[in-house]
Amino acid sequence: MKKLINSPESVLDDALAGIAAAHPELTVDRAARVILRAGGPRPGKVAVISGGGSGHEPLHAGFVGPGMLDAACPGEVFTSPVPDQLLAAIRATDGGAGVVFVVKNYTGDVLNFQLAAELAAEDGIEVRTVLVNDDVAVKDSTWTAGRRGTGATVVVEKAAGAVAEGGGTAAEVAAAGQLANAASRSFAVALSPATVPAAGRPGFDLPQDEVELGVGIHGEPGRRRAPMRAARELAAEVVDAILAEHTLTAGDETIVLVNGLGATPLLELYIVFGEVSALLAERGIRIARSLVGNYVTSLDMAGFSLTLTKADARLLELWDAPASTPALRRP
Amino acid sequence: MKKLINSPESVLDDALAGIAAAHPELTVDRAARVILRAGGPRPGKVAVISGGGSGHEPLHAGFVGPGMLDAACPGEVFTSPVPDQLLAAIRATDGGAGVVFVVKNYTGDVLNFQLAAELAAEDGIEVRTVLVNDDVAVKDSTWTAGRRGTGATVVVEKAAGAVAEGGGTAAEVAAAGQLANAASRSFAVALSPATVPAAGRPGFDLPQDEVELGVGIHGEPGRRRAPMRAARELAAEVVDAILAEHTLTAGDETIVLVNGLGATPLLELYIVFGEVSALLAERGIRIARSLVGNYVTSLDMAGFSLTLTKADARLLELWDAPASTPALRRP
Amino acid sequence: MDTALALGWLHATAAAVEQHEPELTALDSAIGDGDHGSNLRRGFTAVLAAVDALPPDTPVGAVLGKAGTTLISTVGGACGPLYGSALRTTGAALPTPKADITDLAAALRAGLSTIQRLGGAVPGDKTMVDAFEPAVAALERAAFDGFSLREAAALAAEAAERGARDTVPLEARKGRASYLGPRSIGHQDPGATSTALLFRALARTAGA
Amino acid sequence: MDTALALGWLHATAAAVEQHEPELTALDSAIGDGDHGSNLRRGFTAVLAAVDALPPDTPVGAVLGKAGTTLISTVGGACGPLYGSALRTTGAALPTPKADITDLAAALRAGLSTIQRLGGAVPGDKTMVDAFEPAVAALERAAFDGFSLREAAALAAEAAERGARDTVPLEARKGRASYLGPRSIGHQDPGATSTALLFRALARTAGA
Ligand SMILES: Nc1ncnc2c1ncn2[C@@H]1O[C@H](COP(=O)(O)OP(=O)(O)O)[C@@H](O)[C@H]1O
Ligand SMILES: Nc1ncnc2c1ncn2[C@@H]1O[C@H](COP(=O)(O)OP(=O)(O)O)[C@@H](O)[C@H]1O
Ligand SMILES: [Mg+2]
Ligand SMILES: [Mg+2]
Ligand SMILES: [Mg+2]
Ligand SMILES: [Mg+2]
Repeated sequence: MKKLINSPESVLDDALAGIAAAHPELTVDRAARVILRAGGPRPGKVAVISGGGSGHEPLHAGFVGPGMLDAACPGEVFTSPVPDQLLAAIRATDGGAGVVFVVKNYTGDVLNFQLAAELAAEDGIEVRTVLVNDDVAVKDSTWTAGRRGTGATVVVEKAAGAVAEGGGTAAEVAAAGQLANAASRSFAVALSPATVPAAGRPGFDLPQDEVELGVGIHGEPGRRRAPMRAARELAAEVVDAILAEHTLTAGDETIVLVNGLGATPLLELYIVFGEVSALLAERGIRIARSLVGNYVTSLDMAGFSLTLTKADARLLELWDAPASTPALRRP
Repeated sequence: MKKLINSPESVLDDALAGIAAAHPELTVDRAARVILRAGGPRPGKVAVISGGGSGHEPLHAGFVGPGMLDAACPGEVFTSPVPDQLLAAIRATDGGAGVVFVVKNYTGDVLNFQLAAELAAEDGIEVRTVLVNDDVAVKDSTWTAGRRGTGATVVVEKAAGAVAEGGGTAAEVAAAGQLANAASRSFAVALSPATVPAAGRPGFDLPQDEVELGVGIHGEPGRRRAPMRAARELAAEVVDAILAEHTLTAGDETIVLVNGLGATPLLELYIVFGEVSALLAERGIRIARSLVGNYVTSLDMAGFSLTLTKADARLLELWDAPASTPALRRP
Repeated sequence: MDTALALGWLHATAAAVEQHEPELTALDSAIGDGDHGSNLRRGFTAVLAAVDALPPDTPVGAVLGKAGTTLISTVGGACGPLYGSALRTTGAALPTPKADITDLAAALRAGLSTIQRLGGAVPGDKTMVDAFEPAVAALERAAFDGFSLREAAALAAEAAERGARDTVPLEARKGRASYLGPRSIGHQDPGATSTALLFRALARTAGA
Repeated sequence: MDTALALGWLHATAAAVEQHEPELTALDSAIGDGDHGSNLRRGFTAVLAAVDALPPDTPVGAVLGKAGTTLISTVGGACGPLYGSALRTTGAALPTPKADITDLAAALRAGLSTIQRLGGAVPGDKTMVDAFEPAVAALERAAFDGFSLREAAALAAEAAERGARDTVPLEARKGRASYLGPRSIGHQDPGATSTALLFRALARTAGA
C-alpha cells in the first residue's frame, strides 16, 4: 500500500486540516469533524446536512456551500459518521426552519443518522431524512438492506439544496430530494479494488482480465465478475442494467453522471461518456444535462459508475439552480 | 493493462466523441481534432490556443471557454498535436486581433507549434507564443531541452485568457501568460507509473517502497528514486525543491495548486495540501488562493505535483477573473 | 456481574479486539468493506479511556452504559450503533450493585433486542445476531440450571463461537454482506466473529 | 535514387517500423514517454497511404516531400517534425528524375541540417542525430570512393546502427531523455534506433 498519508489513524484529521486550509470559504470544525458553510445558522432556512464515510471525495465536503449542503459530516474511511458529528452539524446550522438529512442507504449510515435524529428530537429539533438508494446492482427488497446509495447522492444534494436555498420548507426540501432519488438509478464497474488505509491491502483481488460488475463504493465486491472488455461493451452492459430497473424510455430526458471511482483518468471517463451517449441516443433517450468526472469516488478504485436521472422540468430547474461549492458550481 | 478504451488506436477519437457529447457548450471539430468555444471567431478578440498530448485531462480541453482558452488541440496520448490541428484552431478562432499559443516546453510541442506558427505567418497571421517551463525537477540550461511545462499551464492559461477576454492586445495577452509562467515553479512525485494505451505496459517499474521524485507528466521517470515516506515528509521535500528555485520568500503571497496525477484520491490530495499549507506558514509565505484536485494529470499515474505561483495584485486579479470552462469556473 | 467484573470484561474485550484486528479486517474485506477491525479497535480504545476515568464507585450498569455511549460516539458504521446501543440497554437493565447470572442474561437479552430492533436482523441473516442470540440463550439456560458465572460464561462463549462459525454457509440478508447475495456464502461474518470475542472475553474475565 | 526506389524505401521503412514497434516503445519507455513506436507506426501507415495514391510519374523529390508532409501532419511529438522536415528538405534537394549517390548524400545532409536546425542537437547529445550523422558521412565517403548504391547504403546502415548503439553510454542533452540526466546513461536512444531502421531499409531496398 502506497498512499499519501501520515498514518492510517490520522487520515481523516489530516484531510480535514487540508480541507480547512484549501477552502477559506468554508468553516471546518476539526474537533467536531464537521464542514460547514461559513457564517453560522441561517435563520429561516432549512439546513441540509449530509455525511458518510470518507474516501468518496469530493462527496460530501465538496458539496458544502450556497445552493447545496449546509454541513457535511465525514466518518472514518468507508465508515459512517457518528451521531455526535451529526448533532454538532445540526447545532451549527439549524436556523429554526428544520433540518433535512441526506443519507445513503447503508445500515451503518442509516443507524447513525437515525440515532442523531432521535437525539435531536429530544432537543425539539425535527429532522427529516432523504434516503438515497439508486444502485440497481442490489435488488431492492424489504428482507435485505435494500439498494445502496451511490452516484444519485449528488443529484439529491443538488435538488434538496436548491429548494432549501430558495426558501422551501423542510417538507419541500425533503420532497425534492426524494423526487431526485426516485428518478435516479446507478450501476458501477470496478477495474481494480480500493485499499482502505487501515486495512493496508486491497479489498478484493481482481485478475488482469476481469472486472467487478455492480461494485459498491466502499470496496465491497460486486455481484459478479466478468471478462474485461472494450469500453463500448462495458458501457452497454451498464446502461442495460440500469434501464432494466428504470422508468426511463424513448422520448424521455435524462441527467447523466459518468463518475470516476478515484483512479480512472478523465480521458477514459470521456470515452465511456461517448459510448453512453450513443447508447442512449439509440434508445431514443435524450441527454438533457451531464457531468463527467470524479464526484463519488471509492479511494483508489479504478472504474466508473453511471447514474441516469429521469429529468422533468422541475428536476432540471433544480439541477440548473445556482450553486457555489468546491466541486460543483452553477452561475 | 486494464483501461476503459475501445482500442489503443481510437483513444483520442473516442474521447473527442465523449467531450462533444458531454459539453454542448463547446464545439468539437472531431475531424480536425480541435475543441473550440462555441460561436466561431470573436472579431477583435485575441485567440488563446493551447494544446499538447492527450492523457493530461482536464488539460487542455477542460479549460476551453469564456475567460480561458478559445481552442485546445489534443495530440495522441502523450504526443504533441500536429501543426494541422493548430492551423485549424487558428482558422476557427482568429478574430483579426492575433493569436497567442500556450506551449508547454517539450521538444515535440515546441517544434509542432513552431511549424504551425511559421505556416500561419505565411497566411499573414501573427502568432505569439508563451512557453511554459515551471518544472524545477529539470535544470534550466541552454544546453538541454530546459525546464518542462507542467502545472503552471493552468495559471498561464487563466492569466492569458483573462487578459484576452478583457480585450487585451496580443502583446498584453502574451505578457500576462509570461508573467504567470515566470512567477510559477512546480515539482512532482509519482507513487506509481502511467501506462500508455499503445505501449500496454507501465512506463517504469517502481517498487512498493519507493517513489519517483521529479517525475514528468508524460510518464517520464524522474530524476531519482527515494524511499516512500509519510505525506508530511514528501510534501516537505517538494516544497523545498521548489523554494530552492523560486523567488518566493517570507512575506510573499502565493497561489497553490496541489494537483493529482490521475489515480490519486482527492482525500490524499487534501492531506498533502494540509501539509503544504503548514510548511508554507512556517516559512512565512501566505496562501492567497488555492486549487486542489486533478488538473494536469498523467493518465493513471498516482502521485501529485505542487505548483507555487508568486502572486502579486495583477496575477490575483487575473486568477480571480470570471471563467466558465468545464474544469474551472469563476463567477 | 459487578463494576470490577464489567471493567475487566471491557479490558479483556479491548485486548481481544486488538489481537484479532487483522482477522476481523480480513473477514470484513471478504464480504464487507474492510473496516470492522479498525472500527472496533478505535471504539474500545476510547471505551477504556472513558470507563477508566469513571469514579471507582460507579455502578455496574453505568459502566456498561458509558461503554455503550462511547462506542456510539466513536465507532460509526453498522457495528457502532448496534454494539453501543446494546451495551446501553444492557447497562440500563442491570440491577445495582451486583447482578446474578439470571439478571445478566436478562440484561443481555434486552441488549440483543435493541440490536434486532435497530438492525432488523433475525437469526440466520448472517450478522452478529447469529452469535449473540445463542450466547444469550446459553446464559439463560445456564442460569436456569444453576451454573456458576464461570461455567455459564464459558458456555455462552462456546455458543457464540459456534454461532459465528455457523454463519459461514449462510447467505447474508442484512448489512453490507447482503449486497454480495450468494457470493457471501462461504465466509464467516465479521460481526458474529467479534461478538464471539466479546463473550470469550467475558468467560476469561469470569475465570474460565 | 528514383521514384521506384523511394517508394520501395518508404515501404521497407514502414515494414521495419511495424516489426520493431515494441522495441522502439520499450526504448522510449525507458528514457522517454513510450510513444516513439506508435508515433512512427501511425506516421508511416499514413505515409504509405499518401505516397501510394500519388500519380506514377511523381518525381522522386516530390515523393519524399509528400512523405515528409504526411509525417508532420500525422505524427506529432519530437520525431514528427524532425523526420518530416528532414524528408521534405531531402526531397526538395533531390534532382529529377534520378539522383546518384552524391546527390542522395547531399540531399540527406540537407535533411540532417534541418533536424539540427530545428532541434538544436549536435552529435553526442543522444538523439537521432547520432545515427543520422554517421550514416550521411558514410554515404558521402562511399560516393567519393565510387561505391555502388547497394554498397553505399549498406555502409550507411552499418554506420547508423553503430551510431545508435554508441548512444548507450551517452548522457542525453536533448529531447525528453535529457530530463533523466545521468539516469539516461545505459539506454539506447529510440530516435537513433529508428534512424538506423530507416537506413537499413534503404540498404535492403537498394538490394544489399
Ligand atoms: N442489520 C444488521 N443487524 C445486525 N448486525 C448487523 C446488521 N448489519 C450489519 N451488522 C453487523 O455489522 C458487521 C459489520 O460491521 P462494520 O464492518 O463495523 O460496519 P460496516 O458494515 O458499516 O462497515 C457485520 O458483520 C454484521 O455482523
Ligand atoms: N532536439 C532534438 N534533436 C534531435 N532529435 C531529437 C530531439 N529531441 C528528441 N529527439 C529524438 O526524438 C526521439 C523521441 O521521439 P518521440 O518519442 O517520437 O517524441 P517525444 O519525445 O515527443 O515523445 C528521441 O529518441 C530523439 O532521438
Ligand atoms: Mg464501514
Ligand atoms: Mg511523446
Ligand atoms: Mg465494515
Ligand atoms: Mg516519446
